[in-house]
Amino acid sequence: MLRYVLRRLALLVPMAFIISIVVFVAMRMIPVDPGELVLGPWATAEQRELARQKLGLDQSIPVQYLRYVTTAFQGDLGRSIKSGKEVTELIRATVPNSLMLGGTALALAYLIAIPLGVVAAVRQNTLVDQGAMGFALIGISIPNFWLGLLLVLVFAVNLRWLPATGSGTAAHLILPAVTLGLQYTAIVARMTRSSVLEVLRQDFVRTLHAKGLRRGRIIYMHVLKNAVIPVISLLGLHIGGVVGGAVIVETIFAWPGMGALLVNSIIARDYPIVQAVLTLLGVAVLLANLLADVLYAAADRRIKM
Amino acid sequence: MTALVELRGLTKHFPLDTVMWGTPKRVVHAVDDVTLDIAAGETLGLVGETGSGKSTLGRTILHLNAPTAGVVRYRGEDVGGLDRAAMQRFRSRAQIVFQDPYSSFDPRMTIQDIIAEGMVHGAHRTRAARAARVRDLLRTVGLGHVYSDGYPHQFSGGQRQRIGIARALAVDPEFVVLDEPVSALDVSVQSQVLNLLASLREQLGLTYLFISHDLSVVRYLCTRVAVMYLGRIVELAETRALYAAPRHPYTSVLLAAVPIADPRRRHRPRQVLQGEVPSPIHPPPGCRFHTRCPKATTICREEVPALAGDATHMVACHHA
Amino acid sequence: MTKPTETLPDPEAPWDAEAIGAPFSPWRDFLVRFAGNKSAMVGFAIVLVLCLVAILAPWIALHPIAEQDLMVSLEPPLTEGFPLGTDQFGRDIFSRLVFGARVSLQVGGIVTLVSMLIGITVGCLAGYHGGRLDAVLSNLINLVYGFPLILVALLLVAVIGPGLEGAMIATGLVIWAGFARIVRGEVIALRNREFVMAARALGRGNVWIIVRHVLPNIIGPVLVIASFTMAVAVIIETSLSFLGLGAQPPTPSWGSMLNEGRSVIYRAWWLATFPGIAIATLVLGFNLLGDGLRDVLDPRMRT
Amino acid sequence: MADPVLDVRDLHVALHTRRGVIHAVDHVSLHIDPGETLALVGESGCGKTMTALSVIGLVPKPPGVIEGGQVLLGGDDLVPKSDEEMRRLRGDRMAMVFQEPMTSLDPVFTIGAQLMETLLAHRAISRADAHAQSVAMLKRVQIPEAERRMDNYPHELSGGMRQRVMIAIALLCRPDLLIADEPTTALDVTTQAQILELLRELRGEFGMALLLITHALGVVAEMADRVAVMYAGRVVETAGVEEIFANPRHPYTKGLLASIPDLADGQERLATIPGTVPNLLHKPPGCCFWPRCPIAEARCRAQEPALAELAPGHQAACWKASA
Repeated sequence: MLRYVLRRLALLVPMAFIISIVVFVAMRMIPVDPGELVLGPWATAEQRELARQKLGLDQSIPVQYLRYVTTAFQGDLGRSIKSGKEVTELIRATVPNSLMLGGTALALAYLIAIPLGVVAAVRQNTLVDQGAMGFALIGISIPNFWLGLLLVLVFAVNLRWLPATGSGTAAHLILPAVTLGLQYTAIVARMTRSSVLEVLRQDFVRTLHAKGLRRGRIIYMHVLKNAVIPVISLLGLHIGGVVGGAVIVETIFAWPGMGALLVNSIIARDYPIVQAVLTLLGVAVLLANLLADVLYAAADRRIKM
Repeated sequence: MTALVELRGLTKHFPLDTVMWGTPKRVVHAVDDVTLDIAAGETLGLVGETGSGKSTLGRTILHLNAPTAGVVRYRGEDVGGLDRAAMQRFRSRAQIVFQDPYSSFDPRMTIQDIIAEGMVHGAHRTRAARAARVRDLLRTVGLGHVYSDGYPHQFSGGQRQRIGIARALAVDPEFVVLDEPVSALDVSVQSQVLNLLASLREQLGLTYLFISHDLSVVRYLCTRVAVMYLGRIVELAETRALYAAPRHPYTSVLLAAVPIADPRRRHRPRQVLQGEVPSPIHPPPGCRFHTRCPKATTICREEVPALAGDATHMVACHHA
Repeated sequence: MTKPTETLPDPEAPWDAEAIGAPFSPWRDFLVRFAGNKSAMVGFAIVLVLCLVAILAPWIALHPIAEQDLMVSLEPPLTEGFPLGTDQFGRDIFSRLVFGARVSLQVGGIVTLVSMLIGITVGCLAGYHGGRLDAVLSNLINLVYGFPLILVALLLVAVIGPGLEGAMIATGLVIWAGFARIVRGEVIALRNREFVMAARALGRGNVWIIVRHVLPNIIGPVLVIASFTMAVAVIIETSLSFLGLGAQPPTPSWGSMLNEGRSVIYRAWWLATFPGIAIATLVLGFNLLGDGLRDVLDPRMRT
Repeated sequence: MADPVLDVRDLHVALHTRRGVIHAVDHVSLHIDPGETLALVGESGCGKTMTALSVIGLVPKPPGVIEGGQVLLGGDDLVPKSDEEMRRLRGDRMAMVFQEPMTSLDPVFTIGAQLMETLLAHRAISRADAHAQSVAMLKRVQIPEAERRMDNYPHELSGGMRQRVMIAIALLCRPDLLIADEPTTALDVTTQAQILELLRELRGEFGMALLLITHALGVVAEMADRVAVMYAGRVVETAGVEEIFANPRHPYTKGLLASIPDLADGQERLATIPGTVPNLLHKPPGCCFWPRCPIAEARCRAQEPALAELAPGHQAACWKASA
C-alpha cells in the first residue's frame, strides 16, 4: 500500500512539471506585449524593451522557464503586472477561502447525496425514488451560474435572509456552497443509486438473504459498503470538478478565492497570476485524483497493488 | 500416419499488466513448450481443467494468438511465416468452433451474414450464390427449416452451436478446432451436437482438435487424447489405452474423479486428489503436478519430465 | 412455420414458431424500445423542438437581434411586441433567445462531433491494439478525463483571447476523453468476444472487423455519451459566455445574456430568468435523452 | 416412518413478466425424509432452481408469485409465513448453497465476518463464541489454517475453498434441510470430487436432509437416495435412485439416460432427444414433452398426464407408461 502511494507520488512529479510547462508556454504565446500591459500604450520602444528585460522576457523560453521554476521553488512566483503585488501573497490570501468553499460544497454534496441515492435505490420505482431522481436530474441540468443568480434573487434580494456577495461569516458561505454543491449532490446521488442497484443484483446478496440476515443489515452493511466503493473512486473527479466550478461560483458571489482571482486576472491579462494559479489548480487536480485512487485502493481490498 | 498439423515447442504467455516500458511483472504461462502432431483424419482430444491452457493452445495453433515461442506447421509449412495470400489459404483450411453459443455471434448480424462471413473468394461472389450456399450449410447442420434472416438471439443454445458449425464449414475446411463445443449445452442437446460432429467428420473427412473438460465426451468422439496440466501436455495416448491404463498420476485421478452415472457403483473405492490447480502466473518448478502428486519425489520438484514413450502412448512423468 | 398437427413432430423443428420467429432486427427493436421509454421521448422532443427553433430562427424571431431601442429598455414580459420583455438596450429578449439556441447548439454540436471522432479513434486504437500503445493512450485518457474542462477552457481563452473559437477548441481538447474511455472499454470487451475471434479465423482483416463488428457494436454507448456530452458542451459554452470570455457581443449567447442581466437583477428579474430557463431546458433535454438511450441500449451501463 | 422434513404439496409458482406468465413451478409435489438426499434433476429452465427458491422463501417478487400449494417444513406450512418468520428460518432450520462460489460471497467482508454474522443472526451468543464456532466449522469443512483464513477476503481463496466456506456458512446453525443448487457445476472435475466427498461426509455426520439440484446424472448416481426428474416446470418422474437408473419409465428420463456418453466402451452413436427444451412462455398443450417424444400419440397432445404410481415409490407422468 505504502509502495503504491509512493509510486503514484513519484509519477506525480513529472506530471506536475508537464502542467507547469504547458501553462508556461501557453502564457508566452499570448500575442499581447506584456511591456505594453505594464506601461500602457504610450510607452516608448526603449521603455518597453527595458520592461521586457526586467521581466526576463528577452531570453529564450527554456531559460525563462528555468528561471521561473528556480525562483518558484524559493517561494517567489513573480509580481502582478497590474498591481505590483507579489503573486505568492495574493494566492496565500485566497487559498483558505477556496478550500473552505470547495470543502463545504463537497461535504454537503456527499452527506446528502449518498443517503438520497441509497433510499432511491432501495425504494426503486416508488414516489421517493422518482422524486429524488427528478431532483437529481434538475440538479445536473441547471448551470451553476444561473443557480447562483436565482439564489441571490430569492434569498438575498427578495427575502433578504442571506448576503449576496462577500465573505467573512458563515452566512456568506451558504449560498456559494449550495450553488457549488448542488451539481455534485445530483451526480453523486445518481451514481449511488445505480451502484446500489447493481450491487443488489449480485449473487452474494441472495446468499445474505439465504443466511437469514435482516434486510437492514444486508442493505446498510453489505450493499452499502460495496456500493460506496465505486462512488468514492469518483471523488477525485468531483474535487477536480469543484475546482473548476469554483471559478464561476466565486466570480458570481465575489468570493475571494483562487477562482475569482483567476478570472479577474484573465480579463486583466495579468499573466503572472494566471500562470501561477492555473499551475497550482492543475497540481491540485492531480493530487485530488491521487487521493481518490488511494482511497479507492484502501477501501477495496480486491485491487491488487 | 502423415501429420497435418505439427507443433514444435509451442509456447504462449500472456502479460497481465500493460506497461509503457520495461517488461510486465506478471505473466500467465498459458501454454508451455507443447510438441505434438495431429494426423490427417484423426480426432485428437485435448482435456484439462480450468487454467490448463487447452483453449489457448487451440487458438494459438490457428495463429489467432501469436505464439510467444515455437512453431506451428500446417502441411509442413510454418504458419507464422505465411504471406498474406498463403495465410488466407490457411484460414480457409483450418477453422474453429467456440464454446459459448451466446458470445460467438455478432448480435447485430443475421444468420445469413454470420455464415457468409468467411465466403471471401471463390464461387460465392454473388449474393444469390452466397444465400444458396448458406441454405445448403444450414441443411447440413440440421437447421434446414430456419429463417436465415433471423438474428442469433432468436435461437436456442443448441441451434446456435449448429450455426457456429455451419460458419466454420462455410470455407470448406479440412481441420477444425472444436473449443468446448458442447459444454454450454443441455444434456439432451449435447448428444445431438456430438452426433452431428461425428457424422460431419465422416461425410467431409474432417480432422478435429476436440477441446473439452469432459472426459466422457472426449472418449466418445476422439481417437487420441492429450491431457494438459498447467500449460504442459502430461500424457498423450490412443483413447482406448489412455482410459484403460492411464500412466500419468494426474490422468488417473482425473479419470477417478468423474462421477459415474450408475448408482450401483457409487461405493467403489476412490482416490480424491487434494488441493486445486496452482496459478499459471507462478507455475511450480520441475514437474508442474508435483505439488499435488501422491508419487512426487525430489527429482519431480527440480526437473521437468519430458514427454516420452512410443507412438501410441507418451507420458511426461519421472515415475511412469 | 406451421405447427405440426397430424404427423409426429419434425425432429428438428421446435414445437413453437416463436423460437425461430419472424425476423426482428436489432434496429427495429431499438426503435420500439426507444418509443416506449418516457425519458428518451421527452428528451428527444425537447431537443427536437429546440433544434427546429434554431433552424427556423429568422422566421420565429420578432426583431433583429442587434436592434437597439433605448425607448423600450427594460420592458417587463408580456409588453406588446416583446413577449419576454427587453434588456437595458431595448433589445427583444425573445428574439435573442431564439437566436441563442443557434449558438449553443452549433457550439455543442461541433464540439461533440469532433470530440466523438477523436474519442472513437483514440479509444479504438488503445483498445484494439493493446500493449504499450494502450498503456500510453489510457494514461493520457485518464489524465485528460480527470481534468476540469473549465480550467483548460480558461487557459485557452487566456492565450487566444475571448471568443467562441477558444471555447470550442478548449472543450474539444478535453471532452473527447469521455468517449475514448467508454470506447476503449467496449473495444477491449469486444476484442475478446468470440465472434471477433471467429471473423479473424475466417480470414477477415482488421479493417473488416472494425467496420463490421466493432463500430456497430459501440454505436449505442457512443450515442449515450454524445447526448451527455452535448449537455456538458452547452454548459461550458454558456459558462464561458457568462464570464464574458465566450461569445462576444452582439452574438446572443444565453450565457452572455445572463451576464448582461446580472447587473440589473435587482430591477429586472426577467433578464436573468429566461436565458437560464432556456439553458436548463436544453441541458435537461440532452440529459433525459442520454438517460433514456442508456436505459434502452444497455440498462446496466453506468453514468 | 418418520414425518418428512420437507413436504411440498402441489406448489405452483408463476413469474409475471412483460411478455407473459411463466409457470416456472407447475403443481409440483415432493417430499424428503430426515437424513435423505433427494436429487432434483432437469435441464436448464425446467424450474428446479425456482422450486428450491420457493422452499427457502427467496422467489424474487416481483415477478414471482406463489399461486398455490403448500411447503411444509417439519409439518409447518411456510407459504403463509411473514418475511420476518421466513428470515428466522433461513440459515437456521434450512440453508442453501449456490452454484457460483466465485460470486456468492460478499467481496468486501472477511470470511470470518460472513460466518460469524450468520450465527449472530440466529443465536444469542457472544462474538467470542461465534468466532470459535466459525473456526470449528471451517476446520470441519477441511479448510487448512482455519484460524488464519477467518481474516481472508473471498478473492484470496480458490473456487473450491469458497464453496467449502459456503457449505460451512450453511451448516453453522445445523439446519434440518440443506438445499444445494448445482454446488459443483462451476468447479473443475477434481474439485467437484472433493466437494461431493465432503457433502457425503457432512450429510452422515449432521444427519440433515439434502435437496440436491443438478443436471449431471453422474452426480445424481453418486449422491442421491431418491430422484425427481423435472421437465418444463413439472415433475415427470420420481423414484429411488437405483430404480430410476435401472428402470426409467418416462420417455424423457429414458432419453436423458441414453444420451449421456460415459466412460464405458463401445458407444458408436449416442441416443438423442430431438428438439430443444420448450420456452416456458409458450408451453405446448397437453403433456409438455410430446413435441420431442418418440411415442407420443393424439391423447398426449390434448391432455396432461398426472403422476401415477407405477410401482411402490415409483411415479411417472406419462399416458403410455402406465400400461
